[in-house]
Amino acid sequence: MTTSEINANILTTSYDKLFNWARRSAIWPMQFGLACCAIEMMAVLDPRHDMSRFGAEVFRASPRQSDLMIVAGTVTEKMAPIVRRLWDQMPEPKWSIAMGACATCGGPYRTYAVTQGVDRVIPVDVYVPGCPPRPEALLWGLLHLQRKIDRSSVVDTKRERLLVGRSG
Amino acid sequence: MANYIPILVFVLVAIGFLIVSLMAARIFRHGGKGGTNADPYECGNEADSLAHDHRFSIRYYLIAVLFVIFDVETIFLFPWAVMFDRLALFGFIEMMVFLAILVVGYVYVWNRGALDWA
Amino acid sequence: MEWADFTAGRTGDLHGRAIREMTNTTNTRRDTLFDVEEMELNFGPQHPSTHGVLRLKLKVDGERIVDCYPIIGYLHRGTEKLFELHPFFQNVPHTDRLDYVAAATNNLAYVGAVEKLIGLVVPPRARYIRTILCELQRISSHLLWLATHAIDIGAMTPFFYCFREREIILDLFEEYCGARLTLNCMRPGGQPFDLPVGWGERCAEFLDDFPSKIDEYEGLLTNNRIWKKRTVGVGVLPADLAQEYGVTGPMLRASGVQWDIRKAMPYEAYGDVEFDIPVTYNGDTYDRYLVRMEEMRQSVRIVEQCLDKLPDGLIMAKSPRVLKAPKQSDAYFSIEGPKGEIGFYLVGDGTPNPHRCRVRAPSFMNLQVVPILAKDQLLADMVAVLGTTDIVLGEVDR
Amino acid sequence: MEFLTAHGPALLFYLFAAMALGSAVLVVTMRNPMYGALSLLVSFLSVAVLFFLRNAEFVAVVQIFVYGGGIMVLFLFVIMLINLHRLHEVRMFAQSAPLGILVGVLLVALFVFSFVGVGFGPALATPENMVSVEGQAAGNSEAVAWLLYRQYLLPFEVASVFLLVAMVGAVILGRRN
Amino acid sequence: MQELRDILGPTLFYYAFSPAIKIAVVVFVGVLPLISYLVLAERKILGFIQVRTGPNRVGPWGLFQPIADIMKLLVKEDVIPNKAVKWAFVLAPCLVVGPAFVIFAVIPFGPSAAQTGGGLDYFITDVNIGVLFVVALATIGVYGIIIGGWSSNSKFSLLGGLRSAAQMISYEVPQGFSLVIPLLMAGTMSLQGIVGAQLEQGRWFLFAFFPFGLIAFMIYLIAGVAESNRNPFDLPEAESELVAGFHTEYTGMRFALFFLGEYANMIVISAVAVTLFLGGWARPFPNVEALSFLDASFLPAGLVGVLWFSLKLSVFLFVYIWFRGTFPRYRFDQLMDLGWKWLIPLSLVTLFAVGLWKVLLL
Amino acid sequence: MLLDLFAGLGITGKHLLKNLFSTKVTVQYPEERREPAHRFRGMFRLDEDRCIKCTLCARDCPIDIIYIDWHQELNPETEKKEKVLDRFDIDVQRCMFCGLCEEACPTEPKSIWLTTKTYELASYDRWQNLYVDIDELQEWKVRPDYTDDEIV
Repeated sequence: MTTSEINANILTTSYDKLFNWARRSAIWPMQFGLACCAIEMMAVLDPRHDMSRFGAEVFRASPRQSDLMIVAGTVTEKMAPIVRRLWDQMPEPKWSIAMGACATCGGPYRTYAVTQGVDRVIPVDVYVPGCPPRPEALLWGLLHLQRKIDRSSVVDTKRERLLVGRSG
Repeated sequence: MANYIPILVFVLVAIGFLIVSLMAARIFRHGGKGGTNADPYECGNEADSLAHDHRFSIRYYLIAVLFVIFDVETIFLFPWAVMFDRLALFGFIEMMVFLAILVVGYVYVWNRGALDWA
Repeated sequence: MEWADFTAGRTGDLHGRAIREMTNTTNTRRDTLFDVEEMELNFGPQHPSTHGVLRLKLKVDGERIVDCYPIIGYLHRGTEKLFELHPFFQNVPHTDRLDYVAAATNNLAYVGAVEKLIGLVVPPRARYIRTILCELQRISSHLLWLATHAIDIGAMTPFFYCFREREIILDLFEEYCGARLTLNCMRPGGQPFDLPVGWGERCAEFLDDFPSKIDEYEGLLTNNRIWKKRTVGVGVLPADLAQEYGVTGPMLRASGVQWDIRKAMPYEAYGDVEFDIPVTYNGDTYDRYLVRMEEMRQSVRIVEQCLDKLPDGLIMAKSPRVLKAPKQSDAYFSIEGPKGEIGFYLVGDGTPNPHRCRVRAPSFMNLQVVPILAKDQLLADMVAVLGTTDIVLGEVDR
Repeated sequence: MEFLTAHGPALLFYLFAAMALGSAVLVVTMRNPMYGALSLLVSFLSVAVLFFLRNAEFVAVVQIFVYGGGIMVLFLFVIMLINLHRLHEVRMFAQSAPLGILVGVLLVALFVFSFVGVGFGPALATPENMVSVEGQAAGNSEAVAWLLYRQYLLPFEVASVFLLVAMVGAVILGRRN
Repeated sequence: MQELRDILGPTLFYYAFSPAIKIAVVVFVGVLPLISYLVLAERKILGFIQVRTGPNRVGPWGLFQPIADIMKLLVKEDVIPNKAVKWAFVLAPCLVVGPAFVIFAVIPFGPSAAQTGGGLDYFITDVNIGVLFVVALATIGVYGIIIGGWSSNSKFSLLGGLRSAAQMISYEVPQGFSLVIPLLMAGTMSLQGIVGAQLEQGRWFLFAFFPFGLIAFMIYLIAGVAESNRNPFDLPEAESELVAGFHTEYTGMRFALFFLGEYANMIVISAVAVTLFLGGWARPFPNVEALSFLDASFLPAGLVGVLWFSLKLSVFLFVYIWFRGTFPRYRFDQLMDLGWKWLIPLSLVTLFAVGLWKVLLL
Repeated sequence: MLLDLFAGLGITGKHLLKNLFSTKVTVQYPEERREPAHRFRGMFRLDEDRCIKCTLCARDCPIDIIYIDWHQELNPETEKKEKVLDRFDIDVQRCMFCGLCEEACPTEPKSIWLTTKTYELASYDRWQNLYVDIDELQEWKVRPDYTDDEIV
């Protein structure tokens, strides 16, 4: 099915619109900090930046209840399988943001111990560079993610594959 | 008796609500692609043992037994309180004797350290 | 020789025994009706209260912790090796990422070591600026500690209040050096920038306001009976044990040992300012809390004095563009970071790169006592103990 | 509709009586004690409904309240003390079967004797006297209170002694050696 | 059986079309938004306490936030851990939500038709054993939590489930004792009757037998907060210790049901407290003539009652949220100590004192 | 009695009341933006005309993410040999924004600088958008909105 065909189907689009709206408006991130970026991830919650405005302040400690994995910090080779397992334990639909240089590509650490980018382990939806990124930059990343969710379709299997069953 | 019919209705409505919401979830929910790891969560580690492989502290159990005893005690208090005016002094003394005997037990339990946790 | 026996022989019986008990696997009797068996519980690496990627392997009996075994290395990034690959000045940004909530003190410890190794004399204005930055960093680090510690114990609101003030400090940092967290704000030989116009006033404004904010946090916590119940008498660290394990910083001072490098071996501008070293004697979680709260107040004092006394002049020592350490030289320089003694040991070999760099990370030392403090405590206490240790895994694993 | 309005209570009675009996059978036959405990809960809740149908609302709620709590204890007992994974190794009923049969026979005898003694005439507790105090209409709990705290004073006080014994027993049982 | 049939037969038919059933449906439909907006209120109020704004992007002032949350949970994949006991895992959230909802049937939201002189009954039903009914159904809710914790077969869940079972049953005892005290004062167990008694005596039971009414209220409040697993007693789901406690493994709609159950319990406990101690739907100081403008007689009397009830209820719910924004969390043993060593003796003493006082009055 | 608990409630209550009517702390981010400080180290910018191709920035970069290639060319106008940049790439995804390159730059004003106050760099594709070449470095602007196809 192509994009235009889907658009032609009013039922599908309104269904998509409704649920995409819900999914983008209630992104619950996983409480999961790895390194420096985790501190800025916490700062996103603080009174000045206040991620709760987007309905996304519900940091769930259990992957089972979270929609978004913000990989905040250096993923080491020792940590990578754990990141993967946590990602797998999250229920669909789920998204991930690679926050900071380390998660994006290993960052300054081109060493034996560091995984060169978390996208070697899990599929990444949005990359937020910076070391660490400002909280605003992460919020900007979140807005990017919302845009991505908006354009996704619950029905289109092609897109759905991109959203969900991607293998690392 | 008639007063209980609405409660029955409520029970049915509650069950209905549960069924409807869970069925709705079944219809709308994301199918998943089988990639979800359904192993028990253990902070990202592979669990080397399951929760059901273990037995647990006896203290919880003791609390539960004591709870039942106090529960029965509470049950006796309810009708007594309702009829307090008609039972009057007699009822009061009667209940206080009842409670006094139980307070003895309570003090014993306390003294034996069954209420201590640390 | 068993590791436990080895340590026991070396450092006295007290914790040798503790370790031996720790490494012993307790056997359980399955046949008796009411005996319980212990359960192994992985606490971390992804857990709300392990402050990063620490993994604790716990043996629990119901809620009681029988055994606690920390597993580190989930954030090992090979930083010390990286140091050897770069010239001295290029390593400053890497030090930011060791203890990432206290970049300025890390910078100072590193550039101090380089200056000692090469023999650079830092101009007084730069020394004062460094002192100001370090003390602001101490406040911000303690604020972050308080925020997370309070969340661990279940009070969520202090988190937001602390972050509100921390944002202001980060603004000051950003104004000074252009970054909020990973400051990269010092160079061997001095400071890269002078203070911006009006920075001093804005800083003073914050300092005027801040003590009342500390009162607010204390109003929420210090006298609160639940907070006291959760912290008083929990995780008591005796002074001798603390010293034997090399525990430093507020943890040591809460145990009654008055040891602070700022006083003992004054560096930068600390010799010129007046301040007190808060010491308490119970060594429990509550005392550590009190010590850190008081340290924040003292830091305010220090910064205020530094701003008053700030001398004019150069901010950078005259130094060659490429710094080279003398052949076969070494230097160890340590300062009092927010978490304890942070020190860098550098070996020079005549090239622009350090031959070897080793970090004495306070978090790593402090983490060592956690298993001992957590033993025989309840699960909730362990969270409090871990929170009060104020570890940063970037520094522990390096 | 006609049928329902006419036979509603009876239908409810048979429904819940069947549930009570069925789940009671399950209690004994379930291999997993956890399931057994849950069946017991269902059984007791059904009995509570039966009480409701007989106007004994107080007793019905007490049934939920006390037995609900009691089964909680069973639950915890199972979770804490029994290793479910080793259960299949244990042969449960074999050695205590004769005793069980004996107790069962005694129980049946008791029922028979009490029925023979009382006779199969009209039941003593009618819906009316469950909701009256000295002939005046009142709530079921009032009626219970009036009987319990006047007529059955001694059993009531003895109950507290029983509870005391239970407390002591719990402490001794739960003591760690 | 014949008598029963006489009573039941017509009523069954009658109730199927009676206004009470309509109210039941209205209440039921009303309760769900109430709960979901309570969640939003909590997030907003916590936001204000914590000097931030809280949700404000989803719909005007964030008003659609709860809808988005629920819809999102609806589309989440449903995971049943592969080592879990499946039927129990599915049953558990239902056991939490069901009883909490059924309790709403006996809550007197407003006066009866007789009390306002005709018109509607502003409640669903009034049973003789109201208080006991509430307590008994709350017991069943505990099962949901312990079964949920056990069936997940995850260590954190099991610890959380056991914790909460121990906590909830421990606080049921002082809660029961403290509930007896207003019963002593009112002489009835019917919730509507208790409100009536407070009207009759012209005082809230909070102030009756001062200070014992107040003490009983405090005990009930503390026990109630503990019963609903809220801060400072939110140990079963203590995030910093047990990740998410008994619902660690729950996803999607099942998790939403647990969430719903917790907030429904909050409302139920607050509603019972309002009825028993704060005069229910009666206006403050019902005996003071000077305050009769509070009756707002231009509105239907029943509606005014409902308004007063909701006002008192929201104050209570606000206190819940306020607590959450302020207090640290108790430790498990301290929680038990508080329940068993403080609240139980205190409630027994209060019971004795009120009884003695009443005997002396007789 | 219980005063300690009420003190805490007082503090939170005070804040609640204060903030009900005015929330000054929160910046409504996407609409309002706080201007980063003057020295804020954000996205790079390069001025090719000022650049003297000394490659000091690349050499001082601790993680070697600046790639510069140049060759000498005879300028037909001035008849002088000049260095001409072939390539000036920065791998922004790896950058830790330490500012050492800017510090190393010997030109005055600096020909590479980070004080652009641009930090909104989120991207769906790190290779396309976070690996910037000389043209992008010279006219860095806010990235245009993604189209449907780019996201997918």
